[in-house]
Amino acid sequence: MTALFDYVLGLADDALVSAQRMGWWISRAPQLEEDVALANIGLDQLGQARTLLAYAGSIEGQGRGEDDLAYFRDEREFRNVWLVERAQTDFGVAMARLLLFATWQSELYAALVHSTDPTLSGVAGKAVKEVAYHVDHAAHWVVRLGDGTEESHQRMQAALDAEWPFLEELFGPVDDQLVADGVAVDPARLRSAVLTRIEAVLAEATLTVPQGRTAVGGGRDGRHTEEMGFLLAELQHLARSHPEATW
Amino acid sequence: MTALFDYVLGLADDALVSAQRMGWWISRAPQLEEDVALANIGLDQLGQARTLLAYAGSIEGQGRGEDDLAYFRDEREFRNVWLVERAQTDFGVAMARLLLFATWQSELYAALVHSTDPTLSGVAGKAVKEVAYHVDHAAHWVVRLGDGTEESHQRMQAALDAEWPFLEELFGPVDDQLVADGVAVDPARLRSAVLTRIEAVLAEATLTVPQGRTAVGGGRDGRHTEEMGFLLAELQHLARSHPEATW
Amino acid sequence: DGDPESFRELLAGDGRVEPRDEMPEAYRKTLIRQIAQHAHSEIIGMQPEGNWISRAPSLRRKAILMAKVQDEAGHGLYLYAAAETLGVDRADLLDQLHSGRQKYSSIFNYPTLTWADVGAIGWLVDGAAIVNQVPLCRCSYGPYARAMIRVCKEESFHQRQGFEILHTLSHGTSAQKAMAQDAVDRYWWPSLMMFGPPDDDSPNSAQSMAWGIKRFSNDDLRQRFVDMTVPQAEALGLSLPDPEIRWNDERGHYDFGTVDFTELFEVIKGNGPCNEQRMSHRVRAHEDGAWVRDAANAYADKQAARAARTEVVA
Amino acid sequence: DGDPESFRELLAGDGRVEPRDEMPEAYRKTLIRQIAQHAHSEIIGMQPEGNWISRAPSLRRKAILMAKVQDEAGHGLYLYAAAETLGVDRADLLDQLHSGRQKYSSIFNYPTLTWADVGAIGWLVDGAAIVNQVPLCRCSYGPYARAMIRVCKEESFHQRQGFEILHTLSHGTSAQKAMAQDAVDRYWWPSLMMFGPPDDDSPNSAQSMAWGIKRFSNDDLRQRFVDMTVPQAEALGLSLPDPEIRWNDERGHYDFGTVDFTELFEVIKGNGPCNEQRMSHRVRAHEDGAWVRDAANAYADKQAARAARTEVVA
Repeated sequence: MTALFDYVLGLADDALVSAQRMGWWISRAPQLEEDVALANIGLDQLGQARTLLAYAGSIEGQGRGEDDLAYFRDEREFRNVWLVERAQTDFGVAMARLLLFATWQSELYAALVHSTDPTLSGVAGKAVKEVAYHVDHAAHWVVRLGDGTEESHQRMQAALDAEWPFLEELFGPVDDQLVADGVAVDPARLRSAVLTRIEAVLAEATLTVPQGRTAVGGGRDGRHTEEMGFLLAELQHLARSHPEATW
Repeated sequence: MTALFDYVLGLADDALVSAQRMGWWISRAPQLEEDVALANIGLDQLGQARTLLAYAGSIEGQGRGEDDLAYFRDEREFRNVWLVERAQTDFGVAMARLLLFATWQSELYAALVHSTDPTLSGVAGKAVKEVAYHVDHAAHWVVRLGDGTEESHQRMQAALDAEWPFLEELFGPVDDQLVADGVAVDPARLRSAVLTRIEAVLAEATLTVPQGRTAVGGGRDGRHTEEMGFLLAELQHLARSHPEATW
Repeated sequence: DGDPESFRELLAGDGRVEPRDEMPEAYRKTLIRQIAQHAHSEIIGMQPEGNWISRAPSLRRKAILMAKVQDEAGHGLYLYAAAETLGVDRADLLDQLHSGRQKYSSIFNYPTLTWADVGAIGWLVDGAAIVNQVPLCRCSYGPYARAMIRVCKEESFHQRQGFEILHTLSHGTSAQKAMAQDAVDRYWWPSLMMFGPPDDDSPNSAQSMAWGIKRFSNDDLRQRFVDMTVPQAEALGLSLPDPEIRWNDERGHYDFGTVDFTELFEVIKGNGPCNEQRMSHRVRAHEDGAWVRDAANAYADKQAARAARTEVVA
Repeated sequence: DGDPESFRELLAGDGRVEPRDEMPEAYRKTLIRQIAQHAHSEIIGMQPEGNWISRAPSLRRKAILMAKVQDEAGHGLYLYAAAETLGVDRADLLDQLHSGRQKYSSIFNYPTLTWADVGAIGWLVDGAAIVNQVPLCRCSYGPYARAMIRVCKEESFHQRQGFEILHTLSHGTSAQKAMAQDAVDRYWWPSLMMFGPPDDDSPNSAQSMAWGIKRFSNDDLRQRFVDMTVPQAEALGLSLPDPEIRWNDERGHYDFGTVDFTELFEVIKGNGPCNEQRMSHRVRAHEDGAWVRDAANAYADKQAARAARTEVVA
């Protein structure tokens, strides 16, 4: 029960926080088609987040809805991974991050379609199609930037090197019983498929698979980077300023 | 009464918002001495803000203290000028801004020492000494950057050009009756003294006095730049997240 | 005049001019300028609302707002495509925006200070845009008219969303209602200015009307907007900041106060609250994206070269 | 050994070595490394607390926090000045920090996740620092000892402020109390690691003790810290995350659990939660400030040249 709540919240918060960061690009993308595309991706993620948060609230059974969970939880209660929470800076970084995240989500949701939990299975069935587009979009750009100009190749490699340490956290353990019950997917099981797909993209992009350090992580336990608090301040300030209001 | 509340709040918010932006520099200054100096200036401003906010609260007479006014007012109720509210970016900009702001504050507080309002007169008596140091410090750097290297000269001139449009708002009108009663100082009366002092610094710095556009302003009526909302989100988020708490 | 016969016949028969049809150079230039300005307005218009995406007060509102700003990018795409049928290209039009040679609607030089401003922009600004744009769906230039049909459909959706935001606020807490009223107070007059200067001060209108680009005068459209909006304000329970608004039975229209166009001219000159911010945000996005566009072009060239090589070998 | 006679006499008499006194090269190098690392820790240590300046929950706390982080910059200044008496200069030491050749205390590679972390850092981290540093006030090298006297005075002030933050939280709402407990849970073990590896794994300690730089062993200091802190935790009404803590009447000390130093070694190797962030923040500030420092130098040169010219003319 609490394990399921935590599990669902982790998936929800990944999607919510990623959507929040994706929204930054709207009006800042390298070309207009990309403003449209990144808004689309953000909207898909936000939609996933809303369904999952509502489901988490119903698991908890204390009457909290999607907005209660998004706007009135404190930082230590958020369960998302570090990969998605850091500020947007550069388009290459955004595409590297999206490639890692969406490829992982793609394998995860493909497996979760078979979850014994019908809500999760339903969410996964819808998300798996959305996420396939996200992977394609990220791969499209990673290839173009990797195999574009000399400058773009260097920037894309640097972006990939910067994001790679955050990949491992996605494969961190979840509750054993949930996995045993066929409710959740053991993320470790996704590793090789995720890496194979990403490495194929990187090969086409003439990029080198990064080696080296792994970020500490801890998002699933509510231990975030120092950027998370600022993200939440922005996300929540208005709602918290009018706690009695509906919108 | 309301006019006095608004007047005091304007002075308080200028100082509070400037202190909030100044705090950003701590750990980011060009040299360690400057981390210390900018923290000092921010602390002086924060001290001015606290006294003035407490006074505004007592004028209002509804039991609001400095923290109620700082943390639980919405953007449209803040009365500070645009000069102080925009994000910090570059050290030259910071020094240009401080030169304009502190020189104005210096003339203002020198005049307010003679206010018929004993609290304002008292605040001014203390602030006038603090602000003299702020002016000196800003002038010190504006001269060094203006008359330093080719690059620093260009950057300092660009910074000055960028901040100059925001100077005029400082001379905007305040309540006539407060001025007539000798409580408030008519800011327009300060213009020539402020400009004379600033221009002397710019001459020594081999910088050109900017000409041209004036920013629209409107901060005294609670019409701010779009950066203000993000500043308040950061400033207020924690306090608003725990409305029952004392700290 | 010396307009081509085929062009005069098309206009006379209320037909559509298509890209390959003959057309006077002045007609083409006027259209390019107008469509470009319209496209630029869509993309600059992403900023004031985009400013609230990260802070929208519920996830539902956040999703609606993201979708709305996305639609504006989409409108920009349709409109640049329509302009391109006239023999210009998007990159050149953007350069003209960035260098200040082409304009965008002055309404986007006002800041969004509160969440209610998102509602006010939807209700008033999109409302005014629709009144301006519905006649353009019958514009004499086919690609522009067809783009406007798509744009107008989405805009009317946005206008209803804006109305709904304000309705919720005006029926919410007292702070929410005050927020809504404040936003309407600030956006009302700038919205009226969106119809342009008064007719007797609008030198190009007559030619545009003769060409079937413009169908109604600025003042007629402004009146139509006021007539449409006053009852909606009543439905919202919000007042409009003009004490002279009252129904005139004789005219069959609402009377309203005199618009102070000196403010509009100041904003057009570059002295609005956000002109500098909007332009620098836009130019920065464009410059920051240059390496990405360059890479995409380089990749396309490589791919083309690879394809050519394969053909030669095959 | 071959240490100068005067130096040996000074140490034997518990005197102070001053900059112009003869001293062994190894002594000088050890001091430089230690003082520099200490100075670097002060300036990197500005970041985790500086992270909360803009968000401090009351203006009083904001002022206290700004003053505290300012003090850290000041400590950095004293300590770089002390190092400079040994014939190095600050710019070189900073270069060594920025290139990773010199270290700073690993405790600053942990993030401040909540406001309570500011309290925990004051109480535990500054508390541990004081235990480490009080003996340094009697260090054999005079300038270092004198710098430490000033530092320790301010640190004990900071430690009380941290205690007071946590005390207010632990007597506040349940959310505040949970926030305080969580911070203590996260900072307790890293604070114990601040005393360095266990004595039997601390190769340089013996030499430093012989030289009068170090007065007590790592484990002795760690024990002193635990003995001081356990009763304070009780006063706060907060628990420490170590079930093995209990008073040992026989030893006259608190027993406590085994510190897992593998974590410390990972953090030292660069794999802590914030190593990369701290260094890149610091390097960025330094690089962004280069034009300012260059300008100040250029101006000083010009002024000197002007002064020289005036003298020649006079």
